[in-house]
Amino acid sequence: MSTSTTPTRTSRPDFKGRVSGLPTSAKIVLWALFAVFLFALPLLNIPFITTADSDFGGVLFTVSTYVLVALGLNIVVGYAGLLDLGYVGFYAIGAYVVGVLSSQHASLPWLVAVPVAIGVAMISGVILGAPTLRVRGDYLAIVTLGFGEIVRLSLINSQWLNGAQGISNIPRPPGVTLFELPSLDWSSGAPVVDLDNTTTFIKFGIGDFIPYYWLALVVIGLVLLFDILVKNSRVGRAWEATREDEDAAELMGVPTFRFKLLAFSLGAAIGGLSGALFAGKAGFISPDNFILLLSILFLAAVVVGGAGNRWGVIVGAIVVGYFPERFREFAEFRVLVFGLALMLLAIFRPQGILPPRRARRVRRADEREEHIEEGLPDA
Amino acid sequence: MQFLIDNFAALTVTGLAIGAVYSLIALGYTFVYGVLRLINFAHSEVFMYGSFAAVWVVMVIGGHPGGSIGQVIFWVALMFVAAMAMSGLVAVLIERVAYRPLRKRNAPPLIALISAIGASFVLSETMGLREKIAGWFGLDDTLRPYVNNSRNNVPLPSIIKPQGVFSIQGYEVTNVDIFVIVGAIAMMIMLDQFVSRSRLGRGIRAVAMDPEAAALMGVNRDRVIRVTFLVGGVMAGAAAVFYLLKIGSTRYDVGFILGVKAFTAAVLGGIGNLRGALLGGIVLGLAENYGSALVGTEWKDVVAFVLLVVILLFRPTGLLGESLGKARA
Amino acid sequence: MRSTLKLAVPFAVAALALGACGTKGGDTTPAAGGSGGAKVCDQKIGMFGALTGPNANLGIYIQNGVNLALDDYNAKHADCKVALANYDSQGDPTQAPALAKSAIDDKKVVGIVGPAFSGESKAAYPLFNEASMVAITPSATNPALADNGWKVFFRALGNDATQGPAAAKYIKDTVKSTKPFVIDDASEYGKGLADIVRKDLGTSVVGNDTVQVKQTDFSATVTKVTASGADAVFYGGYSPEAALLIKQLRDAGFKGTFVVADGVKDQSYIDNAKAAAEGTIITCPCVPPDVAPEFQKAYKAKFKEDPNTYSGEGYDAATILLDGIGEGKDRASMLDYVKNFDKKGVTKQLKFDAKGESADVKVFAYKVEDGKIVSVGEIK
Amino acid sequence: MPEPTMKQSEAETDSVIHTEVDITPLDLGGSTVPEGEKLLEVDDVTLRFGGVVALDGVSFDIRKGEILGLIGPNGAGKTTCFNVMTGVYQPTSGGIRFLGAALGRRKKFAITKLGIARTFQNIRLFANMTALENVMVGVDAHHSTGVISAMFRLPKHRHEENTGYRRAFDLLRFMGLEDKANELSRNLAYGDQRRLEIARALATNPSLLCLDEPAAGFNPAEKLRLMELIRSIRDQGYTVLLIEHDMRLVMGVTDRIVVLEFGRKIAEGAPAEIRDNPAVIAAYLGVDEEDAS
Repeated sequence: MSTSTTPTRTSRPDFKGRVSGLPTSAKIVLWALFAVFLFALPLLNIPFITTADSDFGGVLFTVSTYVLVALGLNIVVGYAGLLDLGYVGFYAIGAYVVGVLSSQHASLPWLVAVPVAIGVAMISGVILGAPTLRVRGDYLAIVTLGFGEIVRLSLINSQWLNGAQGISNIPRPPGVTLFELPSLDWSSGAPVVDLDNTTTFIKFGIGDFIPYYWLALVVIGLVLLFDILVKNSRVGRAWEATREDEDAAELMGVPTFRFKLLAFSLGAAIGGLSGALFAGKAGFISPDNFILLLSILFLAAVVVGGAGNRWGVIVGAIVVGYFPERFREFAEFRVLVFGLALMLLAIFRPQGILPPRRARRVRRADEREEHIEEGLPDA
Repeated sequence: MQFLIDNFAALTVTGLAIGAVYSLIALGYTFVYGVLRLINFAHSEVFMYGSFAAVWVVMVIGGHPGGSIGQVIFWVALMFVAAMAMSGLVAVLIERVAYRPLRKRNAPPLIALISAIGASFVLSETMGLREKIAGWFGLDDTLRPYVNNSRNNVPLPSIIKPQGVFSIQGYEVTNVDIFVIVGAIAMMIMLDQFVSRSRLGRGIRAVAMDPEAAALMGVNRDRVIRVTFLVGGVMAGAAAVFYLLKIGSTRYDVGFILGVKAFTAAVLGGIGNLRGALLGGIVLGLAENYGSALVGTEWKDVVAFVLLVVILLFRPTGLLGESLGKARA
Repeated sequence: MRSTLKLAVPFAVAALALGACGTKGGDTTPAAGGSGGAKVCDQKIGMFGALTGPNANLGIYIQNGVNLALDDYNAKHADCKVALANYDSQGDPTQAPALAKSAIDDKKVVGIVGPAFSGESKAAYPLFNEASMVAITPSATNPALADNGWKVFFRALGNDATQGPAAAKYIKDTVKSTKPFVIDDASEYGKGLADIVRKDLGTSVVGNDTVQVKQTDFSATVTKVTASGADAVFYGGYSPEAALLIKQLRDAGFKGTFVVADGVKDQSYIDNAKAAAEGTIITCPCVPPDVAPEFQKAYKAKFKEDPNTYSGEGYDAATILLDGIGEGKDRASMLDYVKNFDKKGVTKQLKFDAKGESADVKVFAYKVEDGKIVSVGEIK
Repeated sequence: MPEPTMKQSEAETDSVIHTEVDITPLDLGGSTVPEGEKLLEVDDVTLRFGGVVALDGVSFDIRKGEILGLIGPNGAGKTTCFNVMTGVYQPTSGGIRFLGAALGRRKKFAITKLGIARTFQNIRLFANMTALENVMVGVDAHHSTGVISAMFRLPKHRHEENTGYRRAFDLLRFMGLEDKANELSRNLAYGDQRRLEIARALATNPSLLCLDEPAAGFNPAEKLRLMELIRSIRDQGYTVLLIEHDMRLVMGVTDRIVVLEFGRKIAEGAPAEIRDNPAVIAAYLGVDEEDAS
């Protein structure tokens, strides 16, 4: 992971300044601590953060699928500037490929089905993108929306995919039973280590979602790394130039169509990966898992957080995935409150919670410049 | 295929009727898009509110089956007034609350979409929770017939009994079919005239063509935008009445699917183009029916979207191309 | 380096605090109380289903029934009331597992009414099964649910495999249809049921069609029906679409009999279809309401409307669990109690067979007459 | 919210242009044309939009190493001619040969790779990218790093990034923009944006650099500096095609001039010849006296 990024970005600037001034080794330690904290989160059961009405481990898994999906969609919407309202289609394809290959029509292990799912999602991204990425942005929105619906309706109406009944008995990811980890119990007001409520490291069972959350965290880490590496290269620059001014980019030698298609299919692949992960955890998938509203929530996650900024997008995904679960007491007013929140956010924070961090980019570029100047013989 | 040929008339007439409704809703999308380059995601709720206004007004005045011709005309006229007023109001409200603050802050277009999605959720959930909300004010018992089963279908008291007027190919074309098709098309023609002839209409076209030039020429942009939303809303209100007469009931979430269809129709015809919306809606309505006949009703929506993709491939700006500005009388 | 120290301090403090606060559990005897001992109060039953969101209707009807049962129980046991824990899945199988886990983790929850839909049932039952938590579904009718070997699975109503053949039999023998047309809504419930009807009706079926849930314009389907010259239509699906479908069928001049199943048996069907609903035949594996008029009356008094689809089943399922609690059963002993339960409920004799299906399911035919659903007798 | 855009435009610093920095075209092993020979041939190009004839049988050559001025009154078809050369429009008839090969129906980016780069009359930088990144996009035209090599940081990626950033930085220094390398381009002063556009175009390593009214909006002093800059670009080994409104600038810097009017070529020759050409004087007198002075 990038050592130039601090885990505590929302804190006071002086703190931020202090952190960024730390030597690299200390930053690595901080990062490691933060990672440990993330992994331990479902075991800590911190009051207030922990969801009361729904299992916290399960909620954290859901949130992490949102994060994963948002990272993928961010490549499409945030980097390449393509408005995709049908992203759930790729998510569904990923899940169903796993379902078909591991349960419905074959019995491959989950781990074997996942790469196939990513591949199929990616190919379907190319197939959808190749004809439609030539049309203008707003048209793309409705075409992708249609794609999402086509996928869902095909799932419902296709007997080969078992229609509305969905696919059951999808195998779980392979695990090894190593040791038990206890969780904390705060019911007395102070944390007490609860040895009754333990999680097996790492057994992907039925009744415990925490290992799935860990798996999702690892996958998110890998996707983030991929994101950072690719964004910070010719590919990332080409996406950004295309988003800023497609014609000018083309006239500067950027094959814009090719790069848009690349963004679209990479996004699709990550969507497929998230779907595959979801299928492995749920064990049962049906068209009800892939409703159109989900596409809109995914998009909301990206835009709410700040399209184009991967950290912002993660925050957005947490907002969209976590808050409705945390505030279940709003019960039937949940959607209403969520809608209000979206409107307020749009009005008062139009660039998203964390807008793309130009400042950070400038600093990084400064470092690079120093590097170049040092290397110059006649500077 | 044989089925399609044998029942061509029936499929065509019913397809035209639903297509006309799509067209009227599509106008709202097209109008707002033409002027603001923005997908007004909340427009579907404008339609939904209009449909409820129409149902409620008939309930209030006690419309019932078997009224005299004069009564029926009165009821339907009231429905139009109520629905158009309500939809127009909601549309202007959306503009005021969800869009204008963003415009003032120069927010990126994507965020306007988020605001619109938020507004859409708020509007439809408010309707879906009207029993609870009325309860806060202690009005739930007073308003019982209007708030009962908030999440359920709400029927329009049947005021027109469909009767065959003439028949083609064995299909009895009913009075309702004719009213919906002719009425919707008449509305579109009136609107077309309004946009091309009236001063306000010219203002709309000017802003659509070139906002800056229009501002220089003394067109009040905010006013034009408000009128744009209002007109789109009024048309959605009319669509709601036609829809109710044809389908017979509404629901708090009825807007979503219809909105998606109408937006598809707008893009199909060429978004920003008034006549494109008319053509797009009708093509979509017919295609759905013919497609259902050919490949099965369950693939109806798939047919609609595949058609959209195919048309965009060959005509990237829709059937009639875009631009509200260029729409000539 | 100093700043590093400053940052490290809070972590260290946190670690110390954790270390100092002690442990609990970990010994061999489970913490939760055993059966038969002192009476345990503030127990809960869970209500698992869509209470908000697009599918909330059914869930709320069930919840109303459950609430009514709770009221009855708490009135009789004012000293030791039972509370309701809602698990609002929004009908979404994605949310179901975490909610199920949460119900399991709440040691006070003794049993569950639900899950309401077949999809969420498939997602939630494996967890309930592993935790030996009894879950009585008042509404999921997919026959295959009982074949998963879940020992905690109970169904408070007949499944589609009992209702489907009865519906087909009624169409053949009583309606005497020679040209039936079968439509489904592609949902798990509607399609499953319609497929059974199709199979039983065999070659006499003149046409098939599939619509979608939330569809409102059925013109293509109507054309298919009228063109086929069908004398009866069976629709597998729920009431919102059924009401619109029959209205549009009648508008287009369809004169035959409209046969539907329990998913349509509610007042909103009649409210929406109005005159078009007249004469509709509704099959239902449920005892006619005249059997339990008090339930009807109490429901109307509390919720200001007639009992709706599965309200009675919700009431019955909750009553079974509450009776168990009344007899001092906890989560572990509830399973046997439900297995051996045999009492008369508001919808039927409440008794389960080895697979957890309602034993002795009778399918009744109902007819819409003058805006009322009236029983026209059992289908035998 | 966009960050404040007026940050610098008011106090525009006199940035020093380092024309001594070596930015000579890279040898990418393509076909080369000897000095003074035809680099690009516009051969009888006609372009019609519906009924309007935008270009009518225009022919001229650009020779390697020269600065060619393309002038004409407003609406004469200068920018249209540019657009045909860079693949934005396809000519209705006639064709363009570059480095001895017909451009045909090549895509825009392919033409750029072939060696024609341009700037825009109305500045079209990538507003939310830094100056350095803007130039990097141009440099990337000849790079081939894809997802795989970026993902695994393969030697190809590392090599291209290192040499690319070095060249991009050289170009910025050449233009006197090195202090602003990490400013977002939308925050740059107007003159800096103009120069950044030229740097970005040069970054694509063009055999032919097309400048579309680069002096628009400049004061006389700035125009003078721009003339120097264009000359030194040529001296570094580039061929330049210059569209300009300001006659003095064009006369001062170009080697040859082509004059268009109403989509037709009305004159061609050395600046001195053009100055005295009655047709040109008539065209300019009729339209825009000041510029013709």
